[in-house]
Amino acid sequence: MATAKKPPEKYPLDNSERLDLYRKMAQCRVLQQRAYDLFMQNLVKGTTHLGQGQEAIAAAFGQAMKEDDYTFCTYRGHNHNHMRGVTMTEVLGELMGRDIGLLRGKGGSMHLTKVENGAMGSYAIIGAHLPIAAGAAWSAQYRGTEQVAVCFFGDGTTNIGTFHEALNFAKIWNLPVVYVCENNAYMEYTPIGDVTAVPNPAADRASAYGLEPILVDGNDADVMYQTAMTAIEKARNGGGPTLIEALTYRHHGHSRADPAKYRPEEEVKEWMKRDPVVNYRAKLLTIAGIKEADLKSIDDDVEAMVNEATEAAKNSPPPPDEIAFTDVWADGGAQWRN
Amino acid sequence: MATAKKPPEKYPLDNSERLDLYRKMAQCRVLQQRAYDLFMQNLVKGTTHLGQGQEAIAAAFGQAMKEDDYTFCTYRGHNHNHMRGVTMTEVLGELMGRDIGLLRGKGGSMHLTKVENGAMGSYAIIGAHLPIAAGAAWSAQYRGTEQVAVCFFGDGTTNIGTFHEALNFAKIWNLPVVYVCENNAYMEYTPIGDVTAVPNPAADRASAYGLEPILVDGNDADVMYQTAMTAIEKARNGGGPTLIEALTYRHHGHSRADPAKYRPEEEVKEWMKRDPVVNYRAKLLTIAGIKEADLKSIDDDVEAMVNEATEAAKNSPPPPDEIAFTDVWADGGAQWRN
Amino acid sequence: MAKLSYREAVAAAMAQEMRRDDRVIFLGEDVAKAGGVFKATVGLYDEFGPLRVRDTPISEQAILGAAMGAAMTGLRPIAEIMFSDFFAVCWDTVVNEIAKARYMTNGQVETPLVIRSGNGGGARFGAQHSQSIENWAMAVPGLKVVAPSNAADVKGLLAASIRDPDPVLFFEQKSMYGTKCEVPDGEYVIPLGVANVAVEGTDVTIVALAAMVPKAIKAAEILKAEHGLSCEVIDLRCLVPLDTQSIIKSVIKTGRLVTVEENPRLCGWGAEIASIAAEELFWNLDAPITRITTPHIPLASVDVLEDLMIPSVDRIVKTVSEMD
Amino acid sequence: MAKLSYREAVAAAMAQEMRRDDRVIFLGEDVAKAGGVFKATVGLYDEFGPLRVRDTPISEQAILGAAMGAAMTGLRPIAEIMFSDFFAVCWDTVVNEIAKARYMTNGQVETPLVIRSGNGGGARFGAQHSQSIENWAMAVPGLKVVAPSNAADVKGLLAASIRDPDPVLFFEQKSMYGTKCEVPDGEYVIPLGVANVAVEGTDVTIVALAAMVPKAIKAAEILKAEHGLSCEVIDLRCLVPLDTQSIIKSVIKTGRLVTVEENPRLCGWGAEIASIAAEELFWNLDAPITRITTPHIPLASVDVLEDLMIPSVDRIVKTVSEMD
Ligand SMILES: Cc1ncc(C[n+]2csc(CCOP(=O)(O)OP(=O)(O)O)c2C)c(N)n1
Ligand SMILES: Cc1ncc(C[n+]2csc(CCOP(=O)(O)OP(=O)(O)O)c2C)c(N)n1
Ligand SMILES: [Mg+2]
Ligand SMILES: [Mg+2]
Repeated sequence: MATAKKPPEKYPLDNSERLDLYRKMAQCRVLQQRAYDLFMQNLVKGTTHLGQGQEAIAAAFGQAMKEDDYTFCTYRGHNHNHMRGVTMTEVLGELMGRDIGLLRGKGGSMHLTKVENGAMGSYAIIGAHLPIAAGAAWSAQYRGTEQVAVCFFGDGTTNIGTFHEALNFAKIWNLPVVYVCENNAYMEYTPIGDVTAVPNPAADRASAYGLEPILVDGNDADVMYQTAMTAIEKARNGGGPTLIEALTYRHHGHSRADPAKYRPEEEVKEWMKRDPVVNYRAKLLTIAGIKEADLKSIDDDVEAMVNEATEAAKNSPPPPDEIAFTDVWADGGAQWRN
Repeated sequence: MATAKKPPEKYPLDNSERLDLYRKMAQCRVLQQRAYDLFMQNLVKGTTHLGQGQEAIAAAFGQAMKEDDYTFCTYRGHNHNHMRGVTMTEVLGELMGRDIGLLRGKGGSMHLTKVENGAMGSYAIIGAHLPIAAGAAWSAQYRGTEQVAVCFFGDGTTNIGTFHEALNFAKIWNLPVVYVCENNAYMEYTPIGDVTAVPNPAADRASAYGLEPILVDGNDADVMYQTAMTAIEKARNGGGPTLIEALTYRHHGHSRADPAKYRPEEEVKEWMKRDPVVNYRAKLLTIAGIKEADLKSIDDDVEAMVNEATEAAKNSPPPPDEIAFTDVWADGGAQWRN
Repeated sequence: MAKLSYREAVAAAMAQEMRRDDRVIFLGEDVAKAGGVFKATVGLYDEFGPLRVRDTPISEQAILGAAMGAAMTGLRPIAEIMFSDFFAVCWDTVVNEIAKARYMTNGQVETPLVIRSGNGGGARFGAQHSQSIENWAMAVPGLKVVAPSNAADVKGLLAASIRDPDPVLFFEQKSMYGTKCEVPDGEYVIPLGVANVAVEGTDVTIVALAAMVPKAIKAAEILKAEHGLSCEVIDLRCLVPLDTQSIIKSVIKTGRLVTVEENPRLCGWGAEIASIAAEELFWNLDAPITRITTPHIPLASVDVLEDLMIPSVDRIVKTVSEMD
Repeated sequence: MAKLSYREAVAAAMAQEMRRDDRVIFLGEDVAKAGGVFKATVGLYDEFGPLRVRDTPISEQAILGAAMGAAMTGLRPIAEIMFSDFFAVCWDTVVNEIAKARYMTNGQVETPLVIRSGNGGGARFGAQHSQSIENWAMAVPGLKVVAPSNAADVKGLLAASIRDPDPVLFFEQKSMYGTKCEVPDGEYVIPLGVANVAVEGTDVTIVALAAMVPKAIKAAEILKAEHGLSCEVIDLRCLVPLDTQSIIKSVIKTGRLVTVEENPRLCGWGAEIASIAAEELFWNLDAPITRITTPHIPLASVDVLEDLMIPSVDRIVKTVSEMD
């Protein structure tokens, strides 16, 4: 059984980088909180899967990745997309089914994608994107571009077949891909421990793919940044794949209005104390040269951003009918016959 | 990386049991050799996947299993079926597409099955039967019968998703199932080492399912018998699943007339020296109380058996047309409409 | 009779069968303690306990493999595949194993099992959680295929499916879980393969399934009121076994056939029925056979677009009223 | 022109395209060093080397996932799924990911890739290695579906498939790998979606695909000689895009339509074509539309039974000669 370890601080951050990392987390937090509020106001069509509590992982990778790297994530991927430059307006617009939405409503909350930014898709079938990320890494390797693919998924995903196939594949071809298991302790409503043969669903399986077990505190932004940089640099330099298990917790239910009653109160309380955004904020205040005013100004910016995005999304009309029938094929159309 | 170990001799065999084990292997050998010869004579329809070289595994498990235990195997399953009481005539008849065949030609070489003997099917989609065997074990557990399911598969099968799903499943439900990976060093034509992230595709992954790594010499019938008994007794007594990797080699090509030219000559030579049938025969001759005549008489019996089966199969007509249209449904018919 | 919702009828049928037959066991993701993500199996874990109602990992191939292994060895498992879209991750177990085992083994292997699954669109879940795939199932020899259109049928057809000795894919309509109707109390079983003539009529036969049935009924009312057309609406209930005789009888009377299906157009079940009619009812037809389907396009997520794609009452009315 | 076998034409088309475009890469089980289990890719590893022609583990989901990831990021992968039956183990990647990615992302994600696969029966391999599943593919929006009937078409259509910006499922007929015909030398590309009128005729239109085409042609000869019937045989070549116009044109001329398909009956591609004709050609038809299919049964292994199931020349002759 693996135990969580701190990686060495090989990639030190200066104060402005630290503030940037905080800003990223703060952005994720307000974006997700706003998505929740809009859902409760019945302004979101369909479903949402939110990432409050898991911001440190998305933000640290966002900070560590280069512009042309690839992100692959799940339905719980708003933060990961936002960290690659998808705007709050594009996210909220998509959730609300407006024309301004990232996919003009065609994909919805679970499928945010912005290829020009390297946000290569949000996948809603558990495990499906793990081999696809390997494929993007293979392509980078073949093209000799030094791009790295980062693939996020949950603890529950480690029990499906594609996890196994993808990890083996990535290792034998020495692909530049980083697999990040965000272990938030639950699949939908079932505790991961009830359905998994090992205590740490990813770390305890790394050796089955000839990989080092890596188990880290996913709620510590600095730890996550060091972990991300180490894995990404390794991949970029031809060192092959890494599998990371980051321990974290989702603050809310699995999706939509799920009240998450299946979780013991004590457990929730314990984890709320480990809020990654609150704690990183507090930590920064103990660092020479960072003042409350700096953080406050970030908080204010971020609040303004989300308000503006909400307004923009609300003011956008629904998409026009005709786009229902476009873009099945590369020619832009949907014709299957003459 | 695991290394092959000898299990302790907890289940000693007396001479008559040893002769029986030898007889079983000899039966498998001549049955498979005959299947090959008939194929070369163009008397086999379709394909064959033979098990020469891998007899010790099938025979030892055949000896260790109880009558109502379940066997699940692959297209390379003639030996495993025969060891559960499927007759040579039934096997050869099926290969030759005769009415006397085990499935009257409806299944063919890859699908031998005899439910009343606990031979629960031969599966031709790689990995598909691993979860099914878990299901049979679950059923035995639920019904409280002490039956054990034994599931055979190849090294190449360890890289497909169902391997992963089944092993995890078996462990978390503590199922009475024994998974036996017959590592014969190749998938079809590709060496397993070329496509696998760990040197021992099953043993090096056992820990990913909370299981002990077990790597044994699959060409040593005594070792295999001890290994089989240990795992089966454990399962029968509520100790849960076992994953065994048995090192072996197929003497011929993957299927049909494959000349197996992709294998280095040296490697083939080395392994032919480790012929499980020849070596066990030689070993028995060193044991007090076993004489060449005993073995010769077995060899003669077995030869007579296969000759008789060949004749019976040859004399059987093809199946009647009407059975093409039966047994899609439980009512015996094939009607999908009124 | 009590009013039950479609989701309550699922649990009622399962409980009814689990009480009478302890070979019936149930497994799936989040189905036990949580009662299922659609809350269709609430109460079963409490009544039947952890040995008969089991939560699984996210391992669809293991779920269905385990169900098959259990069915082969004397049990009568029910497995849940949460959304029918996820059949794609375990399709091999369904089509190559479960559907073929009996035939390939010359009748030896039994696979009496039911796979329940949430099917269809309308919930704005996007293209990977909204598909209607009943046509995938119909295309595979060896599977029975059931898709009820109301809570009473859910109870009766699910009970029959559990009792059936063959494997049944049981499609529950996600968008209908909340709909209610009178459901018979006590033991209630509807034989598989018997269509229901939901509305009798003389001018046009409308064949529909699942969520398309209430839409066809509504359309029939409008067609009567606004166009003076008398429509006969047939609720197929099952695609396999297919009650071809009910369709034939109706078309002989009306001379006109329209199918309304939610699956995407190409090779949908409507094509199969149209081809049967085109072969066997050619001389009875007074007009071309018309299929109303979701277009051959993945489903969009947003309401305004999804509603354009899935057949609507309006589309049925317009199509039927404009027939030759 | 040289005589090439169907399997040689596969390698020829791949080599042709790999020479002109180094974005084209190829992966699959035993495809590189061994040249494929059907020996259809012999020589590619030697010519294009281990970076472009790669052996994989038995991991179909990883194979297709990798192909998709590569296609999304600028390459033009070709993946092999050895037997089409194995699509069932990786169907999710095909139908939920590859087919839907472009639509769901409002046109952003590109998936220009080809999946080659051995399809169909006749080799006595039994129910899990003999299926014709072209209808499964046709039923999924977002996939192009190609199935050539001869070596020349293999070369031209595979080249076109590799160049196509959309995902193509390319079904190679296992039983035809050894068949030979004249194949144009040099660069040769046949546009997708154009059917081939293999035999011209005036009395009956016979629509066929892949292995059914030579059987239909042979049947047409017999029907002409023995029954004085003039059959038009249309080789569809592609199910998507579907050359509906060629069918329409022919049926307007002949007034009679027969489809011959190897996939099992229910929801086969013949049903789709029958339903198109029943809707659009109703007034042109002089007789019921007839479908000749493999029955809705898993395939038996032994020759005598398999031959009863897959449509034969005799069955086509008998069916057509007995039409109204
Ligand atoms: C193949 C498949 N099975 C089931 C589901 C339904 N499902 C959606 S999210 C989820 C739980 C996933 O858990 P985990 O991987 O831990 O990710 P988390 O939601 O916790 O981020 C399940 C079972 C699915 N989308 N795909
Ligand atoms: C899902 C699937 N993929 C590929 C194949 C084709 N195939 C048949 S046998 C085989 C090799 C299997 O290797 P291994 O598991 O080592 O078993 P062995 O044949 O050596 O006994 C392959 C790739 C298949 N039957 N099923
Ligand atoms: Mg989780
Ligand atoms: Mg092997």
